[in-house]
Amino acid sequence: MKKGFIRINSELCKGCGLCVTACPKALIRTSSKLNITGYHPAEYTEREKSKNRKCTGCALCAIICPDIAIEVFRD
Amino acid sequence: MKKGFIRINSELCKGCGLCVTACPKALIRTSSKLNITGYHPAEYTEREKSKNRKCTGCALCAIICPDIAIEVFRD
Amino acid sequence: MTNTMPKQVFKRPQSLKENVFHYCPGCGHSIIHRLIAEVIDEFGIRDRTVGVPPAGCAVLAYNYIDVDMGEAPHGRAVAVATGIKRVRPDLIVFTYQGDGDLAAIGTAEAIHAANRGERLSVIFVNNAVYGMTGGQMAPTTVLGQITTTTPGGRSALRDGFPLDLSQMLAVARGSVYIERTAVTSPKNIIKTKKAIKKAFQVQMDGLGFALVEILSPCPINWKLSPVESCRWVEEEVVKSYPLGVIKDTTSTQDLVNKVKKGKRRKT
Amino acid sequence: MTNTMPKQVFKRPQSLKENVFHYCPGCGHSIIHRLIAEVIDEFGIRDRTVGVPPAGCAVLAYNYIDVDMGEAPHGRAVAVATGIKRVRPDLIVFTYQGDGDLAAIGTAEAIHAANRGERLSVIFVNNAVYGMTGGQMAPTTVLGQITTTTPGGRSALRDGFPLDLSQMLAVARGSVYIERTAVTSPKNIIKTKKAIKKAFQVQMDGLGFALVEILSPCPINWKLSPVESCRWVEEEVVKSYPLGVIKDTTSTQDLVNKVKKGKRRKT
Amino acid sequence: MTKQLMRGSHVIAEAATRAGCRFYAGYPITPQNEVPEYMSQRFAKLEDATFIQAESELAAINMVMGASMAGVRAMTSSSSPGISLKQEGISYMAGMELPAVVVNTMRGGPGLGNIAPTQQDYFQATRGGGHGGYRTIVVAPCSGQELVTLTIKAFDLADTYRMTVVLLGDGLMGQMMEPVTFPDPIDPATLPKKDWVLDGARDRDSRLIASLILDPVKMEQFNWKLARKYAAICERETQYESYLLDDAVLAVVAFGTAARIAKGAVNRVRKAGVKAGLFRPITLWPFPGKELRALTRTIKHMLVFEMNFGQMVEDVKISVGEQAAVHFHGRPGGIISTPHEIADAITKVMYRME
Amino acid sequence: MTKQLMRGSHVIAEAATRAGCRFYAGYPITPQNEVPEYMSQRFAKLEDATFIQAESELAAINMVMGASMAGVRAMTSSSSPGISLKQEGISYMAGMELPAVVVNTMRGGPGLGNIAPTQQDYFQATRGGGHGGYRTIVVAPCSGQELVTLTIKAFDLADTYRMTVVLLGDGLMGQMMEPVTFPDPIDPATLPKKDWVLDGARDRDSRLIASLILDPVKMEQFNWKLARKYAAICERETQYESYLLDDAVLAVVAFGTAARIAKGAVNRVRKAGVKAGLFRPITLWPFPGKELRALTRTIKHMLVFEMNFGQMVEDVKISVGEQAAVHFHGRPGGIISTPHEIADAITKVMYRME
Amino acid sequence: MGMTKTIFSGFGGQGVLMMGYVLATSGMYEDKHVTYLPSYGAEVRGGTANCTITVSDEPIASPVASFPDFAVLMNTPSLMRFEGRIKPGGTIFLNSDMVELRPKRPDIQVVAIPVNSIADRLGNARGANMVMIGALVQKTGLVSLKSVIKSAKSIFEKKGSKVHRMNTLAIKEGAAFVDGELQA
Amino acid sequence: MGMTKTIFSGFGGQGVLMMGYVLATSGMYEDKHVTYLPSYGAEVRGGTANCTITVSDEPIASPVASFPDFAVLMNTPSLMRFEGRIKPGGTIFLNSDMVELRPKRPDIQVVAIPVNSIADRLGNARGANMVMIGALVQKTGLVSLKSVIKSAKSIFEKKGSKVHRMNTLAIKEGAAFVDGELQA
Ligand SMILES: Cc1ncc(C[n+]2csc(CCOP(=O)(O)OP(=O)(O)O)c2C)c(N)n1
Ligand SMILES: Cc1ncc(C[n+]2csc(CCOP(=O)(O)OP(=O)(O)O)c2C)c(N)n1
Ligand code: SF4
Ligand code: SF4
Ligand code: SF4
Ligand code: SF4
Ligand code: SF4
Ligand code: SF4
Ligand SMILES: [Mg+2]
Ligand SMILES: [Mg+2]
Repeated sequence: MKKGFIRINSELCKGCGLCVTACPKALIRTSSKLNITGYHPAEYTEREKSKNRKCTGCALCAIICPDIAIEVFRD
Repeated sequence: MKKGFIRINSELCKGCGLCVTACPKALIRTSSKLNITGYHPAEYTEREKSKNRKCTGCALCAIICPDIAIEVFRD
Repeated sequence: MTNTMPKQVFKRPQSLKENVFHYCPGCGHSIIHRLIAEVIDEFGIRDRTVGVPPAGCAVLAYNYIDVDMGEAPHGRAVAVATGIKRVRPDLIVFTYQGDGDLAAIGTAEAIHAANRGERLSVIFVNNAVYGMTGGQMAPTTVLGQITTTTPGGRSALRDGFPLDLSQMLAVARGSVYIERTAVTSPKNIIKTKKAIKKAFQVQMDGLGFALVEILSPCPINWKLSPVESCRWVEEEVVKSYPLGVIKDTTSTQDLVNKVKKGKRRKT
Repeated sequence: MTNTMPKQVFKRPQSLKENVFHYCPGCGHSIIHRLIAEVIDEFGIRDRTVGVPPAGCAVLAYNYIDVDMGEAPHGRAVAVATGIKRVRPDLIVFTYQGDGDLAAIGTAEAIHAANRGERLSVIFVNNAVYGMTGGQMAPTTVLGQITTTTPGGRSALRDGFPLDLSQMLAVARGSVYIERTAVTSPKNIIKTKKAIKKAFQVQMDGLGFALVEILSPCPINWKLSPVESCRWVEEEVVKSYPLGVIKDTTSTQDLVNKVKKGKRRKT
Repeated sequence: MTKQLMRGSHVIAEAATRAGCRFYAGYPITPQNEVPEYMSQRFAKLEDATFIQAESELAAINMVMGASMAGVRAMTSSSSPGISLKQEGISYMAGMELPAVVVNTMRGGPGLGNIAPTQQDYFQATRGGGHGGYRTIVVAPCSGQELVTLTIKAFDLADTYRMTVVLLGDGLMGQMMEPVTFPDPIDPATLPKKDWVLDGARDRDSRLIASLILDPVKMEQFNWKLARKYAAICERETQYESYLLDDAVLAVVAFGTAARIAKGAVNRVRKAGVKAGLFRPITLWPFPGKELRALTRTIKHMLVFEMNFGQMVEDVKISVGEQAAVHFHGRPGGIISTPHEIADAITKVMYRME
Repeated sequence: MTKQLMRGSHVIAEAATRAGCRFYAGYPITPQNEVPEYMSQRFAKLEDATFIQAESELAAINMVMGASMAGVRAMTSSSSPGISLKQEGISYMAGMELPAVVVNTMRGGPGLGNIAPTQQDYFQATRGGGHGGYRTIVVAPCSGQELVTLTIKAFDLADTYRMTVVLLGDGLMGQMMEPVTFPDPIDPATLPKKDWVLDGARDRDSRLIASLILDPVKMEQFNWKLARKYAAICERETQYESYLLDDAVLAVVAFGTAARIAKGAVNRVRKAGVKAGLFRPITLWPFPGKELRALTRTIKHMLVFEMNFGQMVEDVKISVGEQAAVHFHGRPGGIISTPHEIADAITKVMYRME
Repeated sequence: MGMTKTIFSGFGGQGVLMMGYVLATSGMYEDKHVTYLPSYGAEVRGGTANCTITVSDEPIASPVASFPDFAVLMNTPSLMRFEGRIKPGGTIFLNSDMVELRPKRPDIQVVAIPVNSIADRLGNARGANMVMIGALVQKTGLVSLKSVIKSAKSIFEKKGSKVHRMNTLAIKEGAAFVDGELQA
Repeated sequence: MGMTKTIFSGFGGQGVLMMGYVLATSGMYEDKHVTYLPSYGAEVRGGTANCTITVSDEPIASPVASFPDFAVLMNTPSLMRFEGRIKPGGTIFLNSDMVELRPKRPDIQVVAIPVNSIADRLGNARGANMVMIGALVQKTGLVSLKSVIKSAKSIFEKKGSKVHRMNTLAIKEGAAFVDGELQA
C-alpha cells in the first residue's frame, strides 16, 4: 500500500464537500468553522483515524476538488 | 384507352421543355416561334401524329409544367 | 355510348391567383406553389391558412398563393410562424423557405422550432444554391458544384460539406414528420404533393413539427437547361440528399398527443 | 529502503493562473479549466494556444487559463475562433462554451463550423441551465426540471425537449470527434481529461472539428448541494444525455487528410 | 388598488399583462431577467397568453413579429447587446407597420461591457439602430409608478400608430423596488379590432403583411407615408416634465435615472439659492424640442446630464440652436452620479455664467 | 497603372486586396454580391488569404472579429438588413478596439424594402446602430476612383485607431462601372506590427482581448478613453470636398451618390447665373462640422440633399446652428434624383431667399 | 427624519435582501417614500450580497447610497468593504457572532448584536436577519416596530403561521436586545 | 459631343449588357468620362435586362438616364417600355428582326436593323449585339468605330481568336449597314 498525505488550503476551499465523498478512506470531513469567505472548509482527519484508514495519496479528493484546494503528496 | 387533349397557353409558357420530355406519347414539341416574353413556347402536335400516338389525357405534361400553361381535358 | 362534354382534368387550383409566375423557365418554385394551393383546396382550408415566406426567390409567393401571408426576414420564417401559430392555434400556418434561408442563416430557428415541436408545416425548397441573390453557394451546394462564390467548385476543405439539415432536424424530438422529395418528374411531383399534404395533416392533428424538403431545380444558376437540371437532381443531387421519409413518428405521436391535445394554450 | 522526500503527486497545472476561482461551490467549470490547463501543459503548447470564451459563467476563463484569449459575443465563439484559426492555422484554438451559448443562441454557428470541419477544439459545458444569468431554462434543461423560467418544470409541449446538439453535430460531415463526458466523479473527470486531450490532438493533426460535451454541475441554480448535483447528473441527466463517444472518424479521416493536409491555406 | 413594493422589471411585466399583452418572447440577459421570469409565471396562469423563452434575441423579436401579425399585443425585452441583435427585426416591423413593445434595460457597453445602469443606447433607440431610417417611439420612465403608466401607454401608442415603442430603462430602473399601484387589467377582447391582421381569409380577400416594395416609386411613397406618420407623432405625442423652471436661469436636461438624480441636485442647489430647474423628456422620440426651445426665452443655459458621453445633447442642440448655451455632463460606464455631483456641475456652469 | 472599367463592388474588393486585406467573410445580399464573388476568386489565388462564405451576417462579422484579433486586415460587406445584423459584432469590436472594415451598400428600407440605392442608413452608420454609444469612422465615396482611395484609407484608419471603419455606399456605387486605376498592392508583411494580437504567448505574458469590464469605474475610464480617441479623430480625420463655394450664396450639402447628382445640379444652375456650390462630406463621421460652420460667414443658406427623409440634416443643423438657414430635400426609397430636380430645389430656395 | 439610507450586507445565505425588503415594506406602510436597490449582478458569482434602502419623507432622487446613514453588516468582508463609506455620525449594526473585527472609525457608532446566538436560542436559526431588523428599527426609529411586524406578517404569513410567529418573535427579541433588555 | 446617354435593352440572352460594356470601354479608351449602369435586381426573376451608358467630355453627375439620347431596343417589351422616355430628337436603334412594332413618336428618329439576320448570315448567330453596336457608333459617332474594334479586341481576345475575329466582322457589318452599304 502506497502512503501519502494531503494538504487542504482552507481559504481556497468553498466547502462543497465533494472531496468528502470522493475519499475512499473517508479521511476528509467538513469543518464546523467558517473561513473568511463564509464557507465551512474541508478538514483532513488522518491523524484522528485508525491504522487501516491511511491516506494512499490516490489524489481522488484533489481530482474532484473544483477549487484546487488540495495538494497531494506521496512518500 | 382513354382519350384526351390538352391546351397550351403559349403566352404563359416559358419554353422550359419539361412537358416535351414528360409526355409519354411525345405529343409536345418546342416551337421555333418566340412569344411576347421571348421564349419559344411548347406546341401540342397531336393532329400531326398517327393514330397510335393519341393523347390519353394523362396530364403528366401539366403536372410538370412549372407555369401552369397546360390545361388537360378528357372526353 | 353517348357523347359527353370533355371534362377538364387538370386546371389551376382555386387557391392560386391568376398572376403569371416571375420565376425562371423550369424553376421548381412554381410547381411547389401549385401543389400547396392544391393541398389547401383539397383540405378546404383557404380561409384559415397563413403562409410565411421569407426572402428568397419565392418571397413573392403571396402574389400566387391566395391565403393570408406574412413576410419574414431572411431565415426567420419559423420564428415568425411560431408567433402566429402560438397565438392563433386554430390557424394552419406554413412557411416556405429556401435552403439558404432554412439551412444557413435560419439554422438555429429551424432546429429550435423543431425541438419545441411547433405545430408548423415547413416547406423547405432545396435548390442547392442561393437563387434570388444570383447563385452563390448554399450550405446544401454539393461538392464540386460551381457557383459564383465557389468558382473552382465547392471544396469540402474550404467550404464545408453539403449540409443535411433534415437529418439534423430529425434528431430533434419535437419533429414528427420529415420527408425529402423532388419535383423533377411527374412521379416525384405526385409524391411531393402527398408529402405536403401529410405535413399539413400532421399540423391539423396537432402532432408536432412537420417538414418536407423538396429538391427543386434552379436551371438559371446551375447553368443547365430545365431538362438537364431535372436529370442532374435525379442523378447527382440525390447522392447527397437521398429521397424518402427521414422521420415519421406520427403513429406513436398520435397516442401521446391525444392526451395532451388542446392543452398548449394553457401551458 | 531509504527515506525519500515526499513527492507532490497533485498540484496546480502551470497553465493555470494563481487567481481564486469566482465560481460557486461545487461548480464544474473550474474542474474543466484545470483539465484544459493540464492538457495544455502536457502537450507543451501554452505558447501557441488561443482560447475563446464567450459570455457565460466562464467568460472570465482568462482569469485562470494562462494562454492568449479573445472574448466572443454570446453564441459566436466558434465563429470568432474560425476567424483566428483560418488566418493562423499554426495556432491551437479552442472555444469554451456553455449550453446556452452553444445550443441556443449559437446553434447555427456550431453546426456550420462543424460542417465546414473547422480545425477547432470545442469544450462544451452542459449544465442544463443558463448559469450566469441566474438559472433560466436552457435548451438542454431536462424535462420537468424547475428553472426560473419554467417554474412548473420544463414541459415538452410548451418549452420543447432537451436538445441533443452533439447528436446533431455528429450528422455534420466535417465533425470527426464528439464525445460526451461528465465531471461528477474522479473517474468521470479522468475520462473528461482524456476526451479534452483527444479533441486537442484531433486539431493538431488537422483532422477536423472536435467537441467534448461535458455534463457539469451547477448546484446553485439546480438548488441542490454539490454532492446531490453530481448524483443528479449521474442518475437523471444522463438519461437525456448518455455519456460516451458520439462520433469518432479520426482513423478514417487520418488517411483522407494525409493527402489534403497543408492545403487549406491555398483553397 | 393598494400599493405594492415591486421590482422594476416585475412592474413592467405586470403592467404589460394588465395592458392586454398576451404574447411575450425573450431571451435571458442581465439586468432584465426578471421580466421573462415574471412573465413565465404570470402567463402560465392565463388561458390566452403565450410565454416563449426563445433560442435567441433574434428568434424572440421575430416571434413577436408573428404574434403581432396575428393581432395580439406582444412584447419582448432585453438589454443592450440583445437589443442590438433585434435591430433587423425592429426595422422589419417598421416596414410592415406592426405594433410591438420592446423593453431595453440598458447596461454598460460597448460590447459585453457590464451590467451597471447606463444610458448609452439613446442613439440606437431614437435613431433606429436598424437600417432604413425608420423611427420608434421611445419612452423613458424614471420611477416605479411611471413604469406602470408608460408600459401601458407604450402598448396603446404601438397600436395607435402601428409601430414599435421602445421602453428605455436601465439596470437601476429594472432592479429597484418602489411602491406602485396598478390600474385594473384590460381584457384584450375589449381592445379595438385591427382590420389588417392575418387570421385567415374568411369572407374577405387574402391579406398580405410585407415590407418588400420592389418599385422605388412605391417604396418612396411608403417612406413618405412613414414620414408623415412620424411628423404627426412629433406633433401630438411629446411628453415631458418641467420642474421648477418658471424662474430658472439654468435648466438641467436629463431623462430616466439621470433625471431623478438631477432633480435631487436641483433641490440641493435651490436650497443654496441657485435658480436651476429640470426639463425631463419623457418621450425621447418624439423629442420635446419645441417645448425645450420655448424655455430659451428665459433660460440661457442648459446643462445636459446623461449616463453616457453625449447623445441626447445633440437633440438639445438641434432644439435650442443658439438661443441658449448647451453644457454637458456625462458619466459613461455604470457609475451612478450623486445629486451632489450634479449640483456641483450646475454650480460650475452658474459660476462661469456670471 | 492603366485604367480599367470596373464595377464598384469589384473595385472595393480589389482595392481591399491591394490594401493588404487577407480575410474576408460575408454573406450574399443584393446589391453587393459582387464583393464576395470577386473575393472568392481573388483570394483563391493568394497563398495567405482566406475567403469564407459565412452561414449568416452574424457569423461573418464574428469571423472578422477573430481574424482581426489574430492581427490580419479583415473585411466584411453587406447591405442594409445584413448590416443591422452585424451591429452587435461591431459594438463588440468597438469594445475590444479591433480594426475592421465593414462595407454597407445601402438599399431601400425599412425591412426587406428594395435593392435600389438609398442613403437611409446614415444614422445607423454614424451613430453606431449597436449598443454602447461607440462610434465608427464612416467614409462615403462618390466615384469609382474614390472607392479605390477610400477603401485603402479605410484599412489604414482602422489600424491606426483600432476601430471599425464603415465604407458607406449604395447600389449605384456598387453596380456602376467607371474607369479606375489602382496603386500597387501592399504586402501585408510590410505593414506596421501590432503588439496586441493573439498569436500565442511565446516569450511574453498571455494576452487578453475582451470587452467585459465589470467594474463601473474601469468601464467608465475605458469609455472616456474611447471618447478621447473619438475627439482626436474629429480633430484630425475629417475629409470633405468643396466645389464652387468661394463666391456661393447657397451650399448644397450632400454625400455619396447624392453629392454627384448635386454637383451636376450646381453646374446647371451656375449656367443660369445662380451662385450655388457644393459641400460634400467625405467622412460622415467625423462630420466636417467646423468646416461647414466656417462657410456660414458668407453662405446663409444650406440645402441638404439626401436619399432618405432627413438624417445628415441633423448634423448640418448641429454644425451651423442658427448661422444659416438649413433647407432639406429628400428622396427616400430608391428614386435617383436628376440633377435637374436638384437644380429646381436650389432655385426654389434661392427664390424664397430674395 | 428627512431621508435616510441604510445598507445591508452579508453572505448570500444570511438573508440580507430580506431585511432590506422588510424595511422598505415597512416604510411603504407608513406612507413614506421608499426605494430598495439590490446589488445585482449574477454575471459574477460569489462575493457578498447587499442592498440599499432609502426611507424618506420627500421623493427620493437617487436610490444609491454613497454615504449611508446606517449599515447592517453581517460578515467580516462586509465590514471591510463598507466601514469607510458610512456617513460621519452614522451607525453600524454588526453581527457580532460572525464578525470579530471592530470598526476603527471614531466618528461612527457601533451596535454589535449576536444575532445568530439570539436566533439560535429562539430555535429559529434562519431568523437571525429578523433579529437584526428588529434591533435596527428599534435603535434608529427608521420606521416603527409595529410597521416591521406588520410587513413581516404580510411577507411570512403565506409561508405558514409558524414561520410568521417565529419571525415576529425574532423581531421583537432584536428590539428588546437594543433596549438593553436582553443579553445574548 | 458634351454628354450623351444611351440605353440598351432586351431579353437576358441578347447580350445587351455586353453592348453597353463595349461602348463604355470604347469611351474610356478615348479618355472620355464614362459610366456604365446595369439594371440590377436578381431579386426579381425574368423580365428584360438593360443598362445605361453615359459618355461625356466632362465629369458625369448622374449615371442614370431619365431621358436617354439613344436607345438600343432589342425586343418588343423594351420598345414598349422605353419609347416614351427617349429625349425629343433622340434616336432608337431597333432590332427589326425581333420587333415588328414601330415607334409612334414623331419627334424621334428610328434606325431599324435586322441584326439577327445579319449575324446569322455571318455565321455568328450570337453576334447580333455586335452588329448593333457597330451600327450604333457608326450612326451616332458616340465613339469611333476604331475604339469599338479595339475594345472588342480587349474583351474577346481571351475567348479565342475566332470569337474575336467574328465579332470584329459583326461590328464592321453593323457599321456598313447604317452606311447603306448593306441590305439584310
Ligand atoms: C439578412 C439578409 N441577408 C441576406 C439577404 C439576401 N438574400 C435574399 S434571399 C437570400 C437567399 C436565397 O436563397 P434561398 O433561401 O436558398 O432561396 P432561393 O432563392 O434559392 O429559392 C439571400 C441571401 C437578405 N434579404 N437578408
Ligand atoms: C446577446 C446576448 N444575449 C444574452 C446575454 C446574457 N447571457 C450571458 S451568459 C448567458 C448564458 C449563460 O448560459 P450558458 O451558456 O449555458 O453558460 P453557463 O453560465 O451556464 O456556464 C446569457 C444568456 C449576452 N451576454 N449576450
Ligand atoms: S489522496 Fe486519496 S486517500 Fe488521501 S485523502 Fe485524498 S482521496 Fe483520501
Ligand atoms: S472539494 Fe475542494 S472545495 Fe470542495 S470541500 Fe473539498 S477541498 Fe473544499
Ligand atoms: S395529357 Fe399526357 S398524353 Fe396528353 S399531351 Fe399531356 S402528357 Fe401527353
Ligand atoms: S412545361 Fe409548361 S412552361 Fe415548360 S415548355 Fe411545357 S408548357 Fe411551356
Ligand atoms: S433563380 Fe433559380 S430558384 Fe430563382 S426563380 Fe430562377 S430558377 Fe427559380
Ligand atoms: S451559476 Fe452554476 S455554472 Fe455558474 S458558477 Fe455557479 S455553479 Fe457554476
Ligand atoms: Mg435556394
Ligand atoms: Mg449553462
